[in-house]
Amino acid sequence: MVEKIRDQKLIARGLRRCSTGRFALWIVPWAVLLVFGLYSAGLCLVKGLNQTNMDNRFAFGLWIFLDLAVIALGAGAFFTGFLVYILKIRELRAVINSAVVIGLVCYSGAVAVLMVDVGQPLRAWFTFWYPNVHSMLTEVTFCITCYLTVLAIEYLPIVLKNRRLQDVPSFLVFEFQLHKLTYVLAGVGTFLSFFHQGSLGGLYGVLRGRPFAFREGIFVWPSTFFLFIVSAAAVGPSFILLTTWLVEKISRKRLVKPEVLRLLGRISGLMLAFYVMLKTVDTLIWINRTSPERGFTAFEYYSWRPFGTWILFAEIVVFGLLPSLIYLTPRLRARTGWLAAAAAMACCGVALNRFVMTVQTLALPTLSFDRFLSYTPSWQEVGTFLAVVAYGVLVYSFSFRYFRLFPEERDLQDAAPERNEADLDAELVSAGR
Amino acid sequence: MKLPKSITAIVPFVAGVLLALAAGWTAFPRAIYRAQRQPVNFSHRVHADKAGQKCDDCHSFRADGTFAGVPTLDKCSGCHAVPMGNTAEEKAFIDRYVTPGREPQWLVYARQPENVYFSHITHVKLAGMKCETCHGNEGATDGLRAYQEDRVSGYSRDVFRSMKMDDCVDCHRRQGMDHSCLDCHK
Amino acid sequence: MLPWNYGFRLDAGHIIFLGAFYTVLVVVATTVISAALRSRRSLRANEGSKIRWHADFEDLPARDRVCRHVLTGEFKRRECPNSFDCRLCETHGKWIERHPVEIGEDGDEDLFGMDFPLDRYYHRGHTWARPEKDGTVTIGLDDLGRRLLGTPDSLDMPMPGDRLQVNGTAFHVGKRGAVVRVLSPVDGEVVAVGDEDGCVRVKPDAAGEKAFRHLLRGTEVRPWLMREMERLQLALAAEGQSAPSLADGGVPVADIAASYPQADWDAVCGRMFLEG
Amino acid sequence: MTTTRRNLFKLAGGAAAGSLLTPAPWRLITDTALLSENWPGVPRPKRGEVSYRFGNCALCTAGCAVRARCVAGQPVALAGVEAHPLSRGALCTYGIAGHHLPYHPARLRQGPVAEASAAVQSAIRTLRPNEHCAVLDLRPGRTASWTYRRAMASVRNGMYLASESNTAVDLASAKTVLSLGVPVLDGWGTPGNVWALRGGFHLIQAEPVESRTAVMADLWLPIRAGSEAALLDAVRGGSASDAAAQTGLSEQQIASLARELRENGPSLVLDRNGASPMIARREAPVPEEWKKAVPATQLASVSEESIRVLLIDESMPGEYLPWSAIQPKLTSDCVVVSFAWSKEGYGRQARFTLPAAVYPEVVDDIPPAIDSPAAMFRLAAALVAPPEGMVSPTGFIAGLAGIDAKNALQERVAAIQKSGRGSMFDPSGAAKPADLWKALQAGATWIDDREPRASVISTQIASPLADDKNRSSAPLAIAFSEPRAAALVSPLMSKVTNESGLRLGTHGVAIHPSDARGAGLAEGSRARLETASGFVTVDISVDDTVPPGVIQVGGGPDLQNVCGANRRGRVVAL
Amino acid sequence: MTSSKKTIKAARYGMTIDIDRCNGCGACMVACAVENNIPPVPQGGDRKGLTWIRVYKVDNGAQGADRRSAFVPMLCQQCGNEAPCAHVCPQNAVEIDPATGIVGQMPERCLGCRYCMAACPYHARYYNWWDPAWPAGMERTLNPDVAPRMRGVVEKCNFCHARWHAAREQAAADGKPDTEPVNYVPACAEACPTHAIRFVDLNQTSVEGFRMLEKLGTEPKIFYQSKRDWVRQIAEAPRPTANGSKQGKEASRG
Repeated sequence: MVEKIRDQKLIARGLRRCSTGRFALWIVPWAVLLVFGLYSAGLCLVKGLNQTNMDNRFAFGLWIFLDLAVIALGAGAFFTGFLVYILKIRELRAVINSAVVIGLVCYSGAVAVLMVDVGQPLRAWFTFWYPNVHSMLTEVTFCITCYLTVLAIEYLPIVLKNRRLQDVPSFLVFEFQLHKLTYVLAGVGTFLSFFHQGSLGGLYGVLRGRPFAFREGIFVWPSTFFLFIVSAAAVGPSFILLTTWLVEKISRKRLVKPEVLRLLGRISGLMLAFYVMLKTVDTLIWINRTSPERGFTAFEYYSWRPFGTWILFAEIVVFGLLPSLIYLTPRLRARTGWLAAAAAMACCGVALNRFVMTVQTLALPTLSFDRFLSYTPSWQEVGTFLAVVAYGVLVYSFSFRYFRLFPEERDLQDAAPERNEADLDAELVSAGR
Repeated sequence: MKLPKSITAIVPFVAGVLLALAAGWTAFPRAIYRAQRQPVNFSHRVHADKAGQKCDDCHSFRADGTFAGVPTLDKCSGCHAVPMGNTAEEKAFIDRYVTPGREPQWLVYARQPENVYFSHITHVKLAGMKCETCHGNEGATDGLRAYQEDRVSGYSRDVFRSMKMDDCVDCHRRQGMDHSCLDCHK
Repeated sequence: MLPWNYGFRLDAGHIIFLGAFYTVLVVVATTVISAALRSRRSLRANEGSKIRWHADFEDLPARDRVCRHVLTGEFKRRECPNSFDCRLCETHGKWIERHPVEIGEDGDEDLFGMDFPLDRYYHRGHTWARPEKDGTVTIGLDDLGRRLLGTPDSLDMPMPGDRLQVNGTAFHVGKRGAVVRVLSPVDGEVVAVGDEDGCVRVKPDAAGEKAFRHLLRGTEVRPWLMREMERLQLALAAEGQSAPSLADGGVPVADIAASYPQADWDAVCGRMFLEG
Repeated sequence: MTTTRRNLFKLAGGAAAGSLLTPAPWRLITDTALLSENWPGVPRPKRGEVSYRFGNCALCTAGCAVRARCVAGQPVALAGVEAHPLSRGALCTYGIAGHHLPYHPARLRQGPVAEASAAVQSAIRTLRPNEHCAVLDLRPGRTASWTYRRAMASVRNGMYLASESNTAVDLASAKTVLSLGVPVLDGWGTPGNVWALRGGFHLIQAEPVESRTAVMADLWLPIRAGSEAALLDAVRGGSASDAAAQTGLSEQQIASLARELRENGPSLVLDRNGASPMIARREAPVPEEWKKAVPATQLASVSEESIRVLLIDESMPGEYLPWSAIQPKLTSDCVVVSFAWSKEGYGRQARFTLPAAVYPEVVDDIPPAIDSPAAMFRLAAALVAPPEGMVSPTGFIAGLAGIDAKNALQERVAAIQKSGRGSMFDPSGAAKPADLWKALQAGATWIDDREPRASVISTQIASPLADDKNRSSAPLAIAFSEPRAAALVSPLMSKVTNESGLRLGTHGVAIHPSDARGAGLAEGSRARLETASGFVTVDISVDDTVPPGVIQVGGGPDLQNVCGANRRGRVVAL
Repeated sequence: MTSSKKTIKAARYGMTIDIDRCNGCGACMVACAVENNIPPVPQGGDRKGLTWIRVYKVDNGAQGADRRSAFVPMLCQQCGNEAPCAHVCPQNAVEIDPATGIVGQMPERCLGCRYCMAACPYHARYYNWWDPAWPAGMERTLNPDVAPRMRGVVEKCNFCHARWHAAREQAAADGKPDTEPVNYVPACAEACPTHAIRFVDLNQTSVEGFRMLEKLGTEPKIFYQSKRDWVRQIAEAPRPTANGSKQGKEASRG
């Protein structure tokens, strides 16, 4: 009873949240998952990466795929921030907090996994100390760490807005002042994200020894650099849309006005359409020029089961063109269900793209007498993967419970169904006379 | 009397800073190293008079150009089969090592990490460097100081003092002899 | 990364890359530091309560931020741009020049069965301010406020000598797990506490009409209170309680809290006393 | 000043800020990174003076000359000796890492010496007239072999079992060589010599699997496993048609093969059990007083259940006779003592297995290889001292007979020097050193002059082996294509066996995917290989270059022991 | 890689490998492991193995009697034109030594991110999945001129650079100037019983032969030679056969 009261005191005034008990029920399974994941990650750190099923050919596995996918999905944070603070699209302030939390979760998760993934975490700082500025990975490391810091700072006001912390005057004031400067951070974040989303694409695009991944480029960056930026920007809003929709369903509350979701959908749809166009052009160039020049005919790649041309089709058409069409069709966009579906497809699409770039690239042989390899992650790898998911859910759940992720939530819950604002005002006016 | 609030507010902070500074500059360096005594308190000066003037009289090169480093016991027992002086130190040395023929386990101050390749001959013969340049004036010392080992990394303190990679690199830069890591790593 | 590190070179790549990196670091650091400095400054200038009110006002639902003239029906739609400080409001200034509203004489005015004397100014946070002969001002909870809090569990009055700010906290009242910050209607210094129960005597910084311009008076009180009843009703409805409808002239009981034991009183009071 | 939580925070904050101005955090960061390169468990190789020592590899009778790079006396790398007349600087895969054997985890380190000698002596004392005390010598032709023969001469009913060792093939004069599954270019004979002579002959490899030799041969005839005898009959004038039926070759192929062997002579036929033609080879001189010794007996000619004591010297790798062939000759109460490197080979069947010093610890001579027509005398490189508790087989057996064989090697060398025969290869350069014994210890090789006309003896080869009882039931035809490996191989052989699958390990067998599927086996799974003469646990590798119905077996002693006498076997999943 | 002001006569070390002479005995692999202190790995077969030079068994793709095989030793091809690995390493742990043209891998700088392994088209880079462990006592046979690598770093062939150091030291002892390139032989070339592997200084001798995946433009310094057409074709782009048969072979045999 007592701690329930305390718990309630942490919840913003007037937001209705489930009881502490039910919240605990929701938390426990995820916590268990997290602990299991931490255990398996610990195994990898203590005993070494022989715990994984990666090998000399599959030097990268599930984890790198996870990093790329998660960071692409987390792009919503920077893109929404960009839209809100730079392009001043005020409607999206309804989801900006949520976007920041998602971004923080995704990036911190990715960095944590990277720490497990490298063989010598104790030397992680070498990359900063002796950087090889020509390596895409250096760019990624620098940008991601910086951006993670930025996200943490952006997350701070959301935390300080918590009701109990507001009672501390210095917190209150600092939150107020910091919030006024958020647009700077948003700008920096956009800059950083632009580069590391890109260099994550470049990561594979520059592999001159891997004609499947290699792309010609503009200036120092291969085309994948730009493809990744656009795809991330396209799928970021989708992911926010999807999460918001999910949270609404799970918490059975109205959190944002449907217009906001539609707006997100429209933005995502436009970007996606743009991406699909670029991707198609890039693929054509690759098939007809890049790959043959390096002695590989592109369709050889797709002759290895199970990676047939269907994967290309799925990536571009099913998970790219289709969702963007759904988004851009007003009649479908009006229906939240369709929006969510399209968002889910878009997310799958980007995940599939990252999968192809990482796993398929490594699976394909380059030497004529070498063989096609398949790889299934070990339970330790999967465990670590799940740890990130659980960690994300937990952080988000706590943030949702104790902080104001959706500023409009209270207004929406007040607009009691039987009497909406309009006739209320009318009545008051009449009463005033 | 009562101090103004602005002062009293920062007192704990300042205290913390001072505490940290004190610990970091005095206690830490002592804590990080483990001192070990050399098996025998060897006097370079005495031997410089009696055994040989130049370093490579004892620290010699082999035919294949490799550096012999610390001389082995037979070099010592050449003279010290029986006590030459009457110091307890020498007597102990003879009893403990010469007579049973046990090699004393010298602790090499300048011992570099396993992955470092250092060729004495190229530095001494080709580059014409003095031993003192890197080793300091060890030859004039009258006894052996304690060998200090870093508790964490296990490397000798002398390495951190004047034989870090950066020290090598600086000189190589000046000589224009910095080609790649492979120059000095194996 | 640093010039003395092995492998550091001043070629284009290094300059561009590290330049960008350090720029980002500097920008982020400056942002945080300047935020810190600013907040330090505003703490010094103890704008704390102002900022808190600002934040609370921002957090109010749009419907609760309407201009007083919308309450009176003089405007159709207007959201208050000055967080209820009409002293800063030109529109209000112009308006009242044309239709001035004055406080009435001493005497009890009964509104919806509640006691709202018209000889004083009312603050939208349910406090009133009554100018005294000696130039001081008495401030206290209005009747709806009293009924909301009923007999408080805790009462934390200011000390004589404390300064009060408009929309800053006048005193705290605790009721059923809710601790309510009662907003002060005037700027000034507390001279006496509790000679009239639950009231504070304040020596105002400024005198005259301008000092009270932001407060409701006379004919404004009724529509405002009507609106407040609506809000109360909404707040209770939001708590899943059915409130006495105004249509049948139902009178709020002396201790409303007591009659809604299930309601989350914290939330209700929060709404009614204009807290975030 | 009160210690409020707030003040504690301030204190901590101050400490954190202050520590940044001290070396501590930075030094710790550096140190942890250094720790990661100085990681506990990463061994530190011992430094010291580098020296080179010469010797000869004792892993097989090729006895290739070896130059050992030693650091502070400890050999750290082996290489061939370019100038050596026979081995010509070549070392095989096994020999190149021979210096690891003393540290092999599977090495035998102690054994029941006292019990063994007691049991043997009592058995000898109670020998019945028709019973024998026999020594089985896996590497005949050594000085040690002479010691055994002398010892058996002075032991009642002593007997010395060994295969014929004083025959050789004259590869130099051959124009055409037909190899029936012999790894001619992969460890047979003296690798360096064979490679040097390779240009001189036309190599035809008749073998079911495309072995390393088949890859390099001028012609590879993929015959059916077990049809070597038929092919040989055909080329010797038998009917080509049923040979074709058995081998799976076309009659034209067989005909042209026969023609080539006839016309492009002199031709040479090699088989895992011998060669044809072979030439008799003079043995290196031995002291006169040794001549009072028992002759070598072939196991086949020993009557059943007549061996009461069997002393097996497998301390030097050699040809393993299948146990199924040995067992019938033993009495029910036979005392079998084996001197071995490990439990491999006969260690499993022997009652006592005594640990013997391994290469490169042993001081022993190496008999000449099959491809050396002239006799040779060279000593195995004794580069490191054997550990405690090693048993010298010669010492043990000479002790039984009460003869003194401690200086047998010196005596033999003296005899050689006295004979004045032969020439000398000394890696250190001296042509005819005054002290042959010293020179030999320093890695020199004494090479006998070739006889003007070596008598040619035609050995009958590809003899149909002891027919399996389970031929019908055993689905897989056995094919050897790996050279015979010693009981122990360097742990680093995992590079070629496990880490690349280039070779079959000492317990490796390869089968076709279809057979693997049939037996429910997958790459890398363990299985049991069963033949008429027993079973052994093997590591399966699935390989579609192995024809269906064939099992390609590696060269380990266990595999030799179990498969040596059999043509068919089966694998059963464990 | 830092610039050098002192004018040294640089060498460009390379190799010619005559595939027609290679009988796949594997002596080079063992010799390499002995020379460079490469530990035997406990499990993982050829996928987690450590061997700086690996002999692959390749075939002409035919089935049955007319299938023919050959053995191809693959080691670091020491790419001459900005090696893919050196280009991608985030912290300069891979360097090309201008004095020898050797692509050096610095285990003590390596972070273990394995990006270089993904970048290498020849799969010539190997990762230490385990702590290096030798059977008890066998660490006495380690070569003191090469530092054993720790777990979690990438390693690869560096043309037995320790031998180059030794040669330099000998040269210094003999009073030769340090600006002249020295001659030495890596372990694999020394061990090859058929002399299929030859070590050359491409600045001094011109060699002919084909190189692996030449179209990638990595300019390898390993030249392969063969008289057989189908063997020369293996250097070209892959011949994909999606059916399992081919894979089965290489799965089992290098």
